[in-house]
Amino acid sequence: MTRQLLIITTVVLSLNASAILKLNGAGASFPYAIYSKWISEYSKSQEKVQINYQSIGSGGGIRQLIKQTVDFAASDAPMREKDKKKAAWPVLHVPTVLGAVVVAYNGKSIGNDLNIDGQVLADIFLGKITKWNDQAIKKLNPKRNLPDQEILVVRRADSSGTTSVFASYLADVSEEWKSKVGVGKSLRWPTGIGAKGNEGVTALVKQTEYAIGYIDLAHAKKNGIYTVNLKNGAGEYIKATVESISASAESFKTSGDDFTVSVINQKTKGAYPISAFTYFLLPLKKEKDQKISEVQNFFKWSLTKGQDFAAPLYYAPLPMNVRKAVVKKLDSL
Amino acid sequence: MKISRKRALKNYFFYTCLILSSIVVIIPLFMVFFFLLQKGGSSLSLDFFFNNPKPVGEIGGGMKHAILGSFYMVGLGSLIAVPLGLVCGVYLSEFGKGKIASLLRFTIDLLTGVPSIVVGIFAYLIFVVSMKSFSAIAGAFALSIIILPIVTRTTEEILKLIPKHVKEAGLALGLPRWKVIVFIVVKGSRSSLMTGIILAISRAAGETAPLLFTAFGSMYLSYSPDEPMASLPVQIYNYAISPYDDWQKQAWAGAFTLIIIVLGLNLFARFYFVRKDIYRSIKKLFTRQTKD
Amino acid sequence: MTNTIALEVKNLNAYFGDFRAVKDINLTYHKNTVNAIIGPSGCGKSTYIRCLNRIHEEVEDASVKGEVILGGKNIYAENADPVEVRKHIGMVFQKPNPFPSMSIFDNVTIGPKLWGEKDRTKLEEITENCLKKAALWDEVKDKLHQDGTSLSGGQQQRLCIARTLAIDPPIILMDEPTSALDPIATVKIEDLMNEIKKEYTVIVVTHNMQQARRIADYTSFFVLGDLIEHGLTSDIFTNPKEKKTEDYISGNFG
Amino acid sequence: MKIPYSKQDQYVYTALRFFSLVVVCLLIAIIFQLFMASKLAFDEFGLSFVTDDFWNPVDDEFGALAFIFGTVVTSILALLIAGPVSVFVAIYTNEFLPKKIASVLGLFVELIAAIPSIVFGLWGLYYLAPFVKNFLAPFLKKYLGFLPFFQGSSFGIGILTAAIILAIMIIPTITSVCREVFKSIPNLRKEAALGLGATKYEMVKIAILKPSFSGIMGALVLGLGRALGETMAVAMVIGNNPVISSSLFSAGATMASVMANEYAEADSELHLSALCYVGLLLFVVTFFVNLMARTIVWNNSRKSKR
Repeated sequence: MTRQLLIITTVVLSLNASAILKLNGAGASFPYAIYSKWISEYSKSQEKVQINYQSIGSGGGIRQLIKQTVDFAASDAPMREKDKKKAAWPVLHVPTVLGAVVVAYNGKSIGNDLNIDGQVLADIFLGKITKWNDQAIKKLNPKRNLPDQEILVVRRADSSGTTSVFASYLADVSEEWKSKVGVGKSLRWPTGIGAKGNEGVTALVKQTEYAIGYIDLAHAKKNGIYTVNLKNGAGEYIKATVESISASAESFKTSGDDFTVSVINQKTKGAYPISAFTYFLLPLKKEKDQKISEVQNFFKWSLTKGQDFAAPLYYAPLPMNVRKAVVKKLDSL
Repeated sequence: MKISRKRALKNYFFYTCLILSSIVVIIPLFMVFFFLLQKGGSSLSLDFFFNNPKPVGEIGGGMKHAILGSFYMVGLGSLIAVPLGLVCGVYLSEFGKGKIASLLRFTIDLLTGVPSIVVGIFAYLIFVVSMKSFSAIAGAFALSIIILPIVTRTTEEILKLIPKHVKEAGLALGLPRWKVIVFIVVKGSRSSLMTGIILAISRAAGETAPLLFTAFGSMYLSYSPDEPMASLPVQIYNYAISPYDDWQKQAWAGAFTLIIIVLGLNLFARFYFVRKDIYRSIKKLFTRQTKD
Repeated sequence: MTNTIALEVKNLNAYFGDFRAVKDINLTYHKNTVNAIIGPSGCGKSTYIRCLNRIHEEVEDASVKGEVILGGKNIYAENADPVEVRKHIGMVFQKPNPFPSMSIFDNVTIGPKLWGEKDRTKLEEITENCLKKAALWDEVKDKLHQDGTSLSGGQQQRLCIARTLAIDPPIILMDEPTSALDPIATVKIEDLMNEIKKEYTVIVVTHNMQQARRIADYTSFFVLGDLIEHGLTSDIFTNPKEKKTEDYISGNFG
Repeated sequence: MKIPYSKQDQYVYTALRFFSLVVVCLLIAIIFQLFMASKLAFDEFGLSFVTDDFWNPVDDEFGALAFIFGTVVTSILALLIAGPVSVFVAIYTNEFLPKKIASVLGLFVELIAAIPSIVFGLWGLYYLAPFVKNFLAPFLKKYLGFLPFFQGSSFGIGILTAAIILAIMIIPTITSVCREVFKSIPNLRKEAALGLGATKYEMVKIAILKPSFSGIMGALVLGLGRALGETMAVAMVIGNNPVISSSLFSAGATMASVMANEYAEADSELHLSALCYVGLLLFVVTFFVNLMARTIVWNNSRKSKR
């Protein structure tokens, strides 16, 4: 009885709220924190608009966009050609922030900021380098006293954009990785154990001595975990920071409307090599409705004012050149 | 008669097993409790229950929308599943022979093993794709599929325990079968049946996977059944896997809240039955005194 | 005696699947009498008495052939409603079986309540009346709202009798009502049967020959589903016509 | 107009059958949807999907054997742990503890059911996994290391840890149902057994466990159902490596966990379809496991009848 009353009252209540325009978006979980921050800040100035973003995964977001159950989507990786064809409208990829994959490890006797290059990293994850005192690692860190211990590789078990970015970096630097494992959100791993989510990998690396894994920047910073300095295209060993990640997109050039160009392993000075854009996906409907224009307004805001909120949450803001190009494109619609 | 050593030993061993098992079962619960309080206790405040969420870095965010959303969808889901589950349980225990009954029993067995994510996918295909919108109804429907088999199964097991001669005694009073079942068999085991129902509801209340693709989750308070709605488990999930301290604290506080809500529900159900009896006897006493 | 017929049994057969458990019984019961059914274990006594209010057919695979005439109507006629029949022929079972999680009051009144009696005072009247008739009132009048199962075995059985009396059936069947009880409780139930026969007709299955002798006006003797002998109790016990009856009564049989 | 009583019963019976059929149709609808969704993978791999233990989303090559193995092993192991413990707890609370303490203990056990599986998963990752790595695994290795199940090194997460988490999660279900079953046994019988000079243990064996065998089995099947379908908690602690290994310390993967891990992000049609195929197979596995349980009950009840 009370339950029925509750439902009746709630239905009545909900009728009053319909004057507000409600927008739904779904997709990648990596940028969930910054997006919800943006939405909250944006809605302070726009009281008539309610934006709801849920992190159900990039693949899930793309599927929702195709099934038209959401107004916009978000994805860590660009849509595949097949998926683009299935969508009812052309889809514009709007880069929002940059993310990076950080290689984290555990080992007091090793110390922080170990130098690693792409080839060595690939060999560790291929299971070819199995000990911390392997010659290849020693060569990059001649002053360090490396322990004679097995390396435990920890990797993501769930499908994830993080894995995809990491694998594309390894495929870029190692032919063997490219042919043996390949690139994808979930892989057939030659070695290691799988943990679920960045959280899972972080926990496992923290708990297990001599483990190595890859996680996002925020988890690495928040957990005070050891991270490697990775060799970039310019030959420098770079620590992952918000600045070094942003730097990787500085030399970015758009090819027309397409913002889905890789920024992995750039030759720019000071650029961290495993960085990638994360995107909003905007359906370009022919007849513009109010919803779409509100979504566009929100996107524009996030690319201008919104960028200032990124760094405190360990997301790398877009460099100026990218921001300008994207806003120009959005204005032209 | 003196008990042989072997028998006495066996008996001691048995006692030890009993006590050990009980301790072993309770330990994880307390560890989880401790874990939740340690990590989330500091963010349990009035704000937590009366505010909607705030983004990382702003204090005072809460889970009001998720708590209410969970109540809403679990309530709606059990509104569908509990009566249906009771009916099916009654059918299995009272008319448990025949093709349809064995088909149903088989169905229920399979349904208990359906992973919650499959339930979510199913509800997604049925409701969300056809309505082109995530909705609380879809979430409630998915939860009802979780609740249904547990209620049915426990109802069947519990009603089977009512001895046959009790049912016959009911029939011998010249009551039609359905009245015997409803007013004697089911009513007589209502407090046991409650155990099953609560068990089912508590499980549904903690499920994330069926809600992710159906109710979707929301950052706002919503009451309309055809819109996305927040729920505690989804909110807990999103926050628990984030790297930010204040969100993680909120997640643990949320999980703690969820357990306390279920505890409250459980206590309420038990208390309700007890109180009713007390109330009746007091009333009875009173009326008799005035009559005399 | 101005006895009129309460119940008439004609060619009654009861089956479990193909097995014939009760064979061609013909009997007549008179109003306001206590009728005992005795016989060795497994002789079909219980099955027989369960046929009289159509409870037998609730068992899986069970079936009945023949006629039982109640008030001029065959209860096994095609248009007869077993529920209606049971309203007129009450039954008390071997094991005391108060309904679970129900107070004493609810146990007694459940029948009338479900038959549509809603008036609280009337229900209270019925409770008091029936519990008095069942000689239980003085023991439970202060705890009517306690659980029925909290009573002792003998009290529980009397509660079950009161429950049956509450729907006021002219005929009451009892299937070994005292077999699970101690001697004192047994005596109470026996006295009770004597008391209620003023208003009801009682048919009772008993394992205990002395009990039949003490309480019954008429006695029937069953062996393996056959009715061997039926007559006044005094005749059966002092002057049996059949050899088998005599053997059984003198303890040489069964 | 009054409906005759025999008709009333008939109507009710028909209604019950109708609702039962609704539930049956629900299951059919679920299976049908899953089947349609997995058709692509079914056409591609056929039945060899069941016998291959090769899972490579990059090249769109899929086989589910390792997941089937993981699911069956973790569930059965969980049942082996949780079954006896739950029965013991049910007996202890019902027969030995004073009523008040018993109801508190019972309440605690039921509360375990309310803990969301993600919390269990993270707790398992932070607390249980280190415990297994540092204490349980070395202990088992020391005393039972000659068995193939306890060889190799443990990293904390793996099949054993997953089974323990599952066991904890299904204990409340089994315990609560067992308690209800035991409650229904009349005191008379227990007293009769004690009166014969039986020890408490023998009383429990004769008067409680034997007569409630089918009820206990029912409880176990219910628990098993949950173990088979659990996703999130298992995914956090099992190591998610689709390999078949005899050691319980090694990482594994279950059918439900692979769905939870990959469904949200899967973007190739075939990958999605293969995941749904796994879901469909889970039905088959559940079916066989239940069939096994039912056969045991059936055999036992036949034996006891004799």
